[in-house]
Amino acid sequence: MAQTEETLERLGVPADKLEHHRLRLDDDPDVRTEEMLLNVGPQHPSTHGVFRLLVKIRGETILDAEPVIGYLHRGTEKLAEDLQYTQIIPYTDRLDYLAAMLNNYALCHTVEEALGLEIPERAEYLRVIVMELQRIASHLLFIGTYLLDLGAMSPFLYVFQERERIVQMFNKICGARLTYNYMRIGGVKWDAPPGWLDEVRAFVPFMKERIKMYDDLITGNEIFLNRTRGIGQYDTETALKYGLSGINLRCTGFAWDLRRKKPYSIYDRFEFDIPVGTRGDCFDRYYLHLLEMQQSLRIVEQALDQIPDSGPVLGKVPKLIRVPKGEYYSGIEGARGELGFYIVSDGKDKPYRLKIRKPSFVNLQLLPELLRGQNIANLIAILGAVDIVLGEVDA
Amino acid sequence: MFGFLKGLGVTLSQLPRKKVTLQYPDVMPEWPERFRGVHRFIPELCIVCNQCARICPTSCISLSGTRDENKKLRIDTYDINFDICILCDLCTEVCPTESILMSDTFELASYSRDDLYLDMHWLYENELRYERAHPDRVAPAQLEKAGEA
Amino acid sequence: MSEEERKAETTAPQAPSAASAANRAAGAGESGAKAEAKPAAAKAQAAKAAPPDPRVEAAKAVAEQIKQVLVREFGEAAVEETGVAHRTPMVRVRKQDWPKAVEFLRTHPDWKLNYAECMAGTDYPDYIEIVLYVQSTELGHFVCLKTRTDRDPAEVPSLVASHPGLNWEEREIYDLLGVRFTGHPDLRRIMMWEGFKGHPLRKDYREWD
Amino acid sequence: MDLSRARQLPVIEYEGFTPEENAELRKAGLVLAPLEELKAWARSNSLWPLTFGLACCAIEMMATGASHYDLDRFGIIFRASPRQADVMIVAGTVTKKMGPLLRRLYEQMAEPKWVIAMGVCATAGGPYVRSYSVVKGVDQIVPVDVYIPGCPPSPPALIYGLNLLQQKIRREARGRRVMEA
Repeated sequence: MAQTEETLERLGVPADKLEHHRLRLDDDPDVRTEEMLLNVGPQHPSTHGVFRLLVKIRGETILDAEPVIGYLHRGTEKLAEDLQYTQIIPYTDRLDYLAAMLNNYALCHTVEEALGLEIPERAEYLRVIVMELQRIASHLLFIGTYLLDLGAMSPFLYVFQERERIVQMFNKICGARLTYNYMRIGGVKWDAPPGWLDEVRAFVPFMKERIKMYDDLITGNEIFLNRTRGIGQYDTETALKYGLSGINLRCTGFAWDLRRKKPYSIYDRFEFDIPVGTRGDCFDRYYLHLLEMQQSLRIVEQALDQIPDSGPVLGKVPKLIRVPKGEYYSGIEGARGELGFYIVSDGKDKPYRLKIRKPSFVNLQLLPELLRGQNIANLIAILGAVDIVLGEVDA
Repeated sequence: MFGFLKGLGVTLSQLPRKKVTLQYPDVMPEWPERFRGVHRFIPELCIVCNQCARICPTSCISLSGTRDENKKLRIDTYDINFDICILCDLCTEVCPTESILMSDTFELASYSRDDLYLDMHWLYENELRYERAHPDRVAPAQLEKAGEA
Repeated sequence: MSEEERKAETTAPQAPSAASAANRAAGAGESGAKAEAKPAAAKAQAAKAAPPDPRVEAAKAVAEQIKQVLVREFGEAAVEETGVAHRTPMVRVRKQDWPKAVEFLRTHPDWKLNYAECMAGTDYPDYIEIVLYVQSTELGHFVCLKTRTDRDPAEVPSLVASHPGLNWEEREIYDLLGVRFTGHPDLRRIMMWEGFKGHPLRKDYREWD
Repeated sequence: MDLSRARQLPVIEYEGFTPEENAELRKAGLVLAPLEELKAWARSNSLWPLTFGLACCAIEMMATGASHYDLDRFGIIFRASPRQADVMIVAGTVTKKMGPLLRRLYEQMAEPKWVIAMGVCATAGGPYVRSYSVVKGVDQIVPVDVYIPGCPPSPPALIYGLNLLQQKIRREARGRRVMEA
């Protein structure tokens, strides 16, 4: 799918006009430049959390970059070894705090696979609805903060309006605004309160309209295009080698979505497309976020039509969950890529070892490669488009 | 240039829209029924089963009880340490008698960490406050039970 | 605990779910028109309850195939064990052959395990196990590869040459579990600061020593 | 006359008066006490916090600053540089690796400065209180004025905490001691 290309054609922007103008100081014999080490972060307004980047620059060109992480390493994996499976769920909320529902699900899914549990229908649909809403909320925040990184203030204020609406809906269904702790092993904690599903149904057309609005507001903006087109480009082979997942992989034109490739939950019952990019640059990554939100809305719409009117939301689960001895790994398509949980159990009610396959952590590794040789002004544009959440990178 | 104008059109179309800002300190926010604020506690219902303390991921609940003349366990102390409580709602989920519940009190900021250790009396007062504020949300069965005890 | 016993246990978990599957099948009628998938699922559950789970058997067969491929290339001693890790074919490779075997499977035309999904290290009482889940994006294989090392000194050859994306994963395992990856280009602590003592994810780690 | 209160007032010496007259003038609070109060009023209504978002609480802090709760109503504008800020909202888990950097940023802020510990992680370690890499409360590194529990605190709870800080600034200017941790 060449949707991004189409958009550019629609806007009438010739591709050669978008070529970025670089300062070629090194070519000028009168200008002398020196190598310099620039420290960005760890506490920096433009980073998505506490992330430090040591950049070696010469003039305006980045020679080398070295990310330093671990400023938010909280030892979740070690703490989990002392906690029962139900007690770990609140901790997963705090990993990727922009997509807490998806993290909840990833853990519950792994444990359910291990136990061979069957989930009640209504719970499955509720899970899908909240997960897709969460994906929209997370992508919205990406758009807001990315544009803020690039110097545009107002999209940040726009996205928080819709995000607040989603957050309010979550607040109604589970009572918290950010750390939901909504899913349980074998189902979900609460059924939807009366009128909640109608509220979601009313939200869908509203959100569709807003996505169109963002398309108008941002996609065609010449400054934005100049800052993102052709910046931070890589191809599928590199992406696979580095183990990238999620939008960072799909922007290269490789349709890899675990909801399709390894269907979990009830995703095989819904019709949706996997939007892919064509060039693998920052603009594609931005635009895929918009397109994915549309697909998520499609899934929410279908789930709302199919959801059974009543029924249990929590399956028959023993009070104390003991996972049989063995090793289990299962991944889901998180908001930032493949989010997996690897559990080694020794038959007790607590995991022997819990390892989180953190999509942001893996995606971030490509950053030095992308930055090498770029203009220093592109640093934030590239970093922002990778879409990391430091709570997840460091865990 | 076209892109700019289009974007500007979006900005201008926002002008006549209703304002979204919530005037919090003047107007109290409306929390939904399931909102997880600070706990409330009904001592009459507690059977000192210790389940809430055991399920708590951060071990922030401590309680003690004694047997009265009818050999029934009665709660003596019930403390929640809001220094480390993450309001995850697991304690209210396991409580068999629904004596520990969530209220919509959220104004708990203080100048000192000592104020964040809340005891049974504070939590019970919070319950009374909650009942006053939301008489419709208290289950009648719960009231009856409280009346009996 | 020997590996055989553990494998036997891994296949066992489905047994207790037979009764609950029957329960659920009884209750399935009320969930209405959307329950087409349900009888199928119940059937799958029933099949699973019968001792040899077909998915586990299939995974075992795949593991044997991989073993044959590896043995042909690296000799009999290269593969120490085959089995399943919960429906995923599992092959345990000798430590010395670890990077070669992973690279071989990455480029082998029948397997093309080119996408490293998850790498983890686990501290067992007697050894440290490194687990790598690899995926073939073309052929759809999903395999769990393993290797083992002593706890002291813990040393495993690095995989960065074939999977550059494992660079940080290996650094994390080095930091938290203390496994030295020989041949790693940049083996430093990643989560904790330089000068931090100990490896927190080891079972015998104590904070206040 | 409440002597305990007078003793806590800033001691100002008016030139050309005896100590008794000085005390009398101070009690009347002729010029300077209202000036202190005026300064405090101005300061409390233009708190510029440093964006010290560390983890989940940072998102709620952003939400508080964004369209729905709009901190600008209170004159609270987020600043990116410690030199321009006078209140630090520590929003999130402070790890042992981050601790020294937090201290340095605090020292770079100009006097007078205040610290708000937002969320249970910053207050006492919160859910990570047993972790090997987390500081058990930011008050081990910098003095904290207001603690806001919650994980994370909702935007109204944060605004309530900020209002408490404003009250504290005004009250301290009037010479009343506000309890410290």
